[in-house]
Amino acid sequence: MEFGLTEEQRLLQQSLAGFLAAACPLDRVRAAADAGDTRPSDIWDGLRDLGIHGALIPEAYGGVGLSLLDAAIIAECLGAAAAPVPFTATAVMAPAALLAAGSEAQREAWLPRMAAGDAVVAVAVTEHVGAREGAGVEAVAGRLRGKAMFVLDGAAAQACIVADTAGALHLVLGEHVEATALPTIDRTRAVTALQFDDTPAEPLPGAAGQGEALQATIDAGRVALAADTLGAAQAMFDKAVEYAKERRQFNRVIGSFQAVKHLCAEMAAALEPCRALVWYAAHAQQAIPDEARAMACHAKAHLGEAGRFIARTATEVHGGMGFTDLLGLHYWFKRIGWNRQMLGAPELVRQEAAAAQGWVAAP
Amino acid sequence: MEFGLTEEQRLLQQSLAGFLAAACPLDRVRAAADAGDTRPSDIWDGLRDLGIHGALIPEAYGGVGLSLLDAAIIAECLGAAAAPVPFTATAVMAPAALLAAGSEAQREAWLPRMAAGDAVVAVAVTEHVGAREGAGVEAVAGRLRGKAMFVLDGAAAQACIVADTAGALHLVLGEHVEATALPTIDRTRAVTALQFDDTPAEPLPGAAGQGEALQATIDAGRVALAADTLGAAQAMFDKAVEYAKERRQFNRVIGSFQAVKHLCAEMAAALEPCRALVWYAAHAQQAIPDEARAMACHAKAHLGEAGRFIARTATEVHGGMGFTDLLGLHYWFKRIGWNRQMLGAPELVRQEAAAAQGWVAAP
Amino acid sequence: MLLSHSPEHEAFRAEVREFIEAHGHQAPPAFGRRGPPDERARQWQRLLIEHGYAARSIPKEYGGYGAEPDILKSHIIAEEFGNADILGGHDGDNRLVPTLLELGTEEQKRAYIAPTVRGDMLWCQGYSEPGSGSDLASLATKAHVDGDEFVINGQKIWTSGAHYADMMFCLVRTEPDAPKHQGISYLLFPMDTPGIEVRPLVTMTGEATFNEVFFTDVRVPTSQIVGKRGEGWFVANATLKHERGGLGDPNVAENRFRRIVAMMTNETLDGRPLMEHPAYRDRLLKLQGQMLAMKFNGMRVLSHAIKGEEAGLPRWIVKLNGCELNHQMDALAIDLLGELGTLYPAAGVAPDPTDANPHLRDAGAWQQRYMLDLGLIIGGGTAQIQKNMIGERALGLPKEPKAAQRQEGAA
Amino acid sequence: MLLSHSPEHEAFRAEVREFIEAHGHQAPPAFGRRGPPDERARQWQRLLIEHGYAARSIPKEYGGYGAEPDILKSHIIAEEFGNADILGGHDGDNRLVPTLLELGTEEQKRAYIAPTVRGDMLWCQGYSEPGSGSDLASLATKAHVDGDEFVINGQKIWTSGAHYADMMFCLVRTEPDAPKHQGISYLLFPMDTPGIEVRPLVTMTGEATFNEVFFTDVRVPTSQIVGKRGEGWFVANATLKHERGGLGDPNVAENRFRRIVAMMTNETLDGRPLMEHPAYRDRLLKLQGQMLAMKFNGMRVLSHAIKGEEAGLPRWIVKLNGCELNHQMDALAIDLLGELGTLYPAAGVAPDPTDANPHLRDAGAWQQRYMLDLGLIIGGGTAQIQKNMIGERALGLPKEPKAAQRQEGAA
Repeated sequence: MEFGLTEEQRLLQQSLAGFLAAACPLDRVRAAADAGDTRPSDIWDGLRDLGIHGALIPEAYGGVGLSLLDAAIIAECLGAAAAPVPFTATAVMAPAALLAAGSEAQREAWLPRMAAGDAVVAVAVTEHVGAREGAGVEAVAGRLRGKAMFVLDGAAAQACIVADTAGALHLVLGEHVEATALPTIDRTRAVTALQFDDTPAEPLPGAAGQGEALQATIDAGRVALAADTLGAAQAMFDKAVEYAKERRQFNRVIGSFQAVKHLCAEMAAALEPCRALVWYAAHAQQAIPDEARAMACHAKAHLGEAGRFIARTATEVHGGMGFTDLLGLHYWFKRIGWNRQMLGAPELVRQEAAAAQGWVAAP
Repeated sequence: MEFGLTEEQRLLQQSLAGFLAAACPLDRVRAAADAGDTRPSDIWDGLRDLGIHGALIPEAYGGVGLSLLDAAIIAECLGAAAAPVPFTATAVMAPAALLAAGSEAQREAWLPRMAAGDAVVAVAVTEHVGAREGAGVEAVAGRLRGKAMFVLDGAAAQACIVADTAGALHLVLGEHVEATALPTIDRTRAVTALQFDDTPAEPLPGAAGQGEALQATIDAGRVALAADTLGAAQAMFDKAVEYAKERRQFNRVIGSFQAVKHLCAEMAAALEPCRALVWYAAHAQQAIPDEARAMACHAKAHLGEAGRFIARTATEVHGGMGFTDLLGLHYWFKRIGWNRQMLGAPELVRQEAAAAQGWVAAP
Repeated sequence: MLLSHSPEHEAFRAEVREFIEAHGHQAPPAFGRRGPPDERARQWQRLLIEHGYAARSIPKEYGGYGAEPDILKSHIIAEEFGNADILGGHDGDNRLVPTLLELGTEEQKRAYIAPTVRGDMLWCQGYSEPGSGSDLASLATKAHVDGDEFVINGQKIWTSGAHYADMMFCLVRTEPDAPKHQGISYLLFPMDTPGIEVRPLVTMTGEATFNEVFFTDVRVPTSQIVGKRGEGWFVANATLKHERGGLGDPNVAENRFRRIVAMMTNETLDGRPLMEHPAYRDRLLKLQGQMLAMKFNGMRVLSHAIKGEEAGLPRWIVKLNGCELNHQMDALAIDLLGELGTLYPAAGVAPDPTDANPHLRDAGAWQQRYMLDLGLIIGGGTAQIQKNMIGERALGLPKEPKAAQRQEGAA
Repeated sequence: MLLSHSPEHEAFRAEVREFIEAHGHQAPPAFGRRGPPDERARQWQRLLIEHGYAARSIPKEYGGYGAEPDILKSHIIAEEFGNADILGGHDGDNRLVPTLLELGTEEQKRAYIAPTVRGDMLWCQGYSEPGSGSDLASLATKAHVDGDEFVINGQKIWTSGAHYADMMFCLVRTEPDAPKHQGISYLLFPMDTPGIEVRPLVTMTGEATFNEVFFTDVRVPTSQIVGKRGEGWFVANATLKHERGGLGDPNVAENRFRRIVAMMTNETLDGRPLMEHPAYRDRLLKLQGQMLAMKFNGMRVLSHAIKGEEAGLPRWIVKLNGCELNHQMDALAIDLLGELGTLYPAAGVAPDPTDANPHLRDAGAWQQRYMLDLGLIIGGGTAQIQKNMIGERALGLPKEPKAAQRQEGAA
């Protein structure tokens, strides 16, 4: 029994963190965000060299064949760096969907390209979590109609995996559908809206039935977002503790004031158990099927809440400086806020967790 | 426009607080609680001399004819002293019910005796707020069947006003029904269970229809309980601030530690606005019918939450001493805990507040 | 408890309502992302002064309406504009104008108050410095006298609106050897005085509402001082008692609450109004309880003010509770909107309520407010400082001993 | 991440389950109000020692089971007893016994450990004093040497179980002129030694679980010291590292959570199970998220312990979070029961799970726990002290300067 990371996982973490520290410092995040560039090619290519794009893709398809826990470790690093790159959809959810429900031909067509960083595959499942403005996609005779909003990794994607209202999954080529950018608080990741108008689509054959493939896809994405929040919150917390040790007011380092010290302690107490929860939830997705759904929901909801608390409190510890763009703290603040809402805000996923445990009918 | 108490109200407050300080110090509360005496005759008689029992009863029936805001001021004083006397049911809810729905004969029979402190009238409406263990009372041909739990001021009552499942009100003589004591955390007030078995009862003629009389009765009780919590929480807060100024640790008065100081400030910030809310809610019951229901619910729910926070925090500021019986802090702690649950815990009354504002169907 | 008003005040309320009915459409939007006042805002302000709904008790000779101070009438104005969701007027600058009225020379009053209340002369406040956040009195910007001029050197920060303001009122250290509260002076000068450099400070909202202001040998006539040399700290604080409403104003919270109720009625999730979602509804109702408590607390404070009494604790807690409540409401609104709640206009884009994005709600104002309200929790005396003040001044708890002592409550 | 166990450990788990299956019915109730151990509890403890489920790694010659220490097996035992909702065993006293094993004389070990782990000899801990709550090292109970005896005078407080304990382990000041941490000694003595007066301290739960203990010329042979004179502070703290689980144990939280789920399934409000009430359900799920995070955090700490590593922050936060979580769960349980949640057996009545009141749930244990858990938030290092410790020791933030300095983390 060993609850923790393996040596390989620690190495992955170190090498990725090292790469991001060099390739993606605050200035780079800021420049990309200002330019609206959510896939700067230097970072993207560097990640390819580290095998990040194909982390979850089996070696047979050109990937590295790692586990979802590894993907969570990657997401945590990306969150910690506020890295402006596609990941949740194209590197976690789309591979999960293709592996769970894609035909062999679909896998062969897409997985190697994705692993090589040559294709970004977006994922459109928001309406399955909760539909706004009456959006939703109907599948009729192999063609899609309707609207999908908040499509993850939606900018310049070569394809998109789309859930229809019945819970089946479809593969749509980027060239067949027009994506409208949806500018959000988080400038480091792209979401789009897709309008389908008798758009040709290819069903993922394994995704008929009770929607298990869709659900597993969403849950994998939730774990990735929870891990991203973990990394972003840890980064904000670290910055706050560091600031509390340096900044002086009333002739004292502010961290010596009990009020500030206790804010830091409360952040630590809120944040540290999140790490174990994210690890367990990631591990459960593949290793403990009975608990997978509830754990994905809990990781997403709990990190959403803890993340909000830490984002706010770390900003508070920084005083006025935290409110400015100077330290760039807000990139993490906004990333955490964005993660909270995507793939289900806390109240919604807690309700799903209750259903997954049989405590209430599915919502 | 004057949002506040009148000179008369301040005098009422002062004289009652003065009486209780002398007649009902901690030792007296402790002695009564240990003896299970929820109506010590010295305190009861002293309150009669101050006109407390008949506060809400019109002068025509031997009372003082004050407003519900006055009753709230009285409840606040009683809560502040943790006074072991019947009040919420016999002095607030029962008069409200009799005045709203009683026949002239019923009023004449009971109100003068209640005003004189010669009769205690209990109130059994808990099942209307939320029924547990399948309890509830059916009225058939002028007789009652079933069970009523958590009957307020239920010990040694000469009569009880009982709500049936249809929302009508009935007057039952104490001699016709057996009351079982229900020992709770709060030893300063009595609740009982009543078993009805074809028990003779007199309907309150004005209480048929949509249950407005019942609702007004419950809401008056809620305001009284909120006011009681206000007084009890203020007492705990005052004791905590006083203790923080006296107790020394690490060679300093503990109130000079930012951690303790901030706990006190947070209590002040939570408690002070409660006073205005209770005043307004009490005033609204008689003066602003449109807002009466929602305000009674909000006062009850908000004081329930703020009270719990203050009870806990004030105990915490006292450290280990707060946890003992020595300072008797727990009488107030338990009184606040009891008030929170009676006539609807916060989640339930917030739901009623939403319904009262037309935001959701009535629960 | 008397919640009704005198016939005079009821008549006044009717008058305000009539005005709003007739002219409300001319007002700039009351909610949404906002920048510096434009011509529409200035016209609206002039109209409000003319009718006595702005600069109401400022004397006519200084550009105000010249009415007798009547707190209740002021409150009725605020309430009616709030209820109607119409942007109200202002009194110029709620720190500067009362200061000039109380302590300015006749010349200063005549020169500055009228254009200020009309909105033709915009001011910025030069108080905070990089090294003195919570500890304002430790400010280091210096001014020495050279002939009949002060010569200012140093730096200010958090200077709201400095990039478009015409004038600054500024605290500078003129007596470097005096105890820190006694060496400060209060100066007024135009922002185009040579030697002033303004560098916009972009905030987390993506806008440059604040600035850093650098002074290099900025020369200001000695006549531009308000009060005496070395008394600037007291000049700046003399008028704090005038600040009413301000941070934590319950009217703001009530308005925001109404918007959320409307949102929960109108917005749907999976085709059902959000009001039908019980967990969100319970959050709404919890906040309503807090909001109502602060609203009635505000009425209690107002009653004291009408009688000229100090309200004490009910007033001390307004900023702490009000800012937190607003922030919590913003958070709920964002959660209610879910993914839609993350939408935000591209950085640097001028605020425009008619933003082209059809999915955007209130031009992204909820996200903006969520951040701005966090900024208010931090700024204007952080929540931590507020708690120190409540603990020490309102509750009488002792200050921290020795090294920890000094004036924590100063901001 | 390897959550499965070795075949040896899985076999061990099966063995534990079998034991529980066969003997679980003999255990005293696992939840409810509890007093001093009775004969049933002692029998149960003996049976557990015999099978190696209590006092497992205490050497046989001192009355234990004598197994090699195996943290994982200990964890499996705790987990299986927890899952089965069966009261587990104890190791005597989790402060005293490790202290004796590490620092006691052979004579002390032989005399005290065996009866202690069997539950035949009950101990109380004489640490806290009225004047030294959070600041334990400032204790003032004195002992001077007179011949071959210590003569003790002073007072202890918060002495849990002193009214029925056979023995006390006690910190006394033997070197009044030494720095405060260096003048303390650690003594053992019977509670029937002349000069000891025990006064029960009734707590808010209505029970006298704590006591004040007064010493008047209490004479204790000098051989009854553990470690050297003046080193008692370090003797008392040497074994803190052995404390495992203890306050904030996630197993306790998980058990409690399961009870609440059962309550929400079984209890009704207006005829519907409480689980169907969305606002309560959301509270439940929020707490589940926190509970799970602490459970997995505990597994992480355990993994470190198995490897003999210091877990660091994950371990520092256990007490703070665990006690708060328990308190929040108690609060939810009380709210779920509503009016029923206020029921509580009459004060002074002996705890009796078969209390005659048919409406009472779990013998009133939820109210009792609500208060006891608040007591634990306060005691054993208040939440405030815990936050100081986390801030200073785990995060490396500086202590308060000067007068405020001293050892805040001492409790």
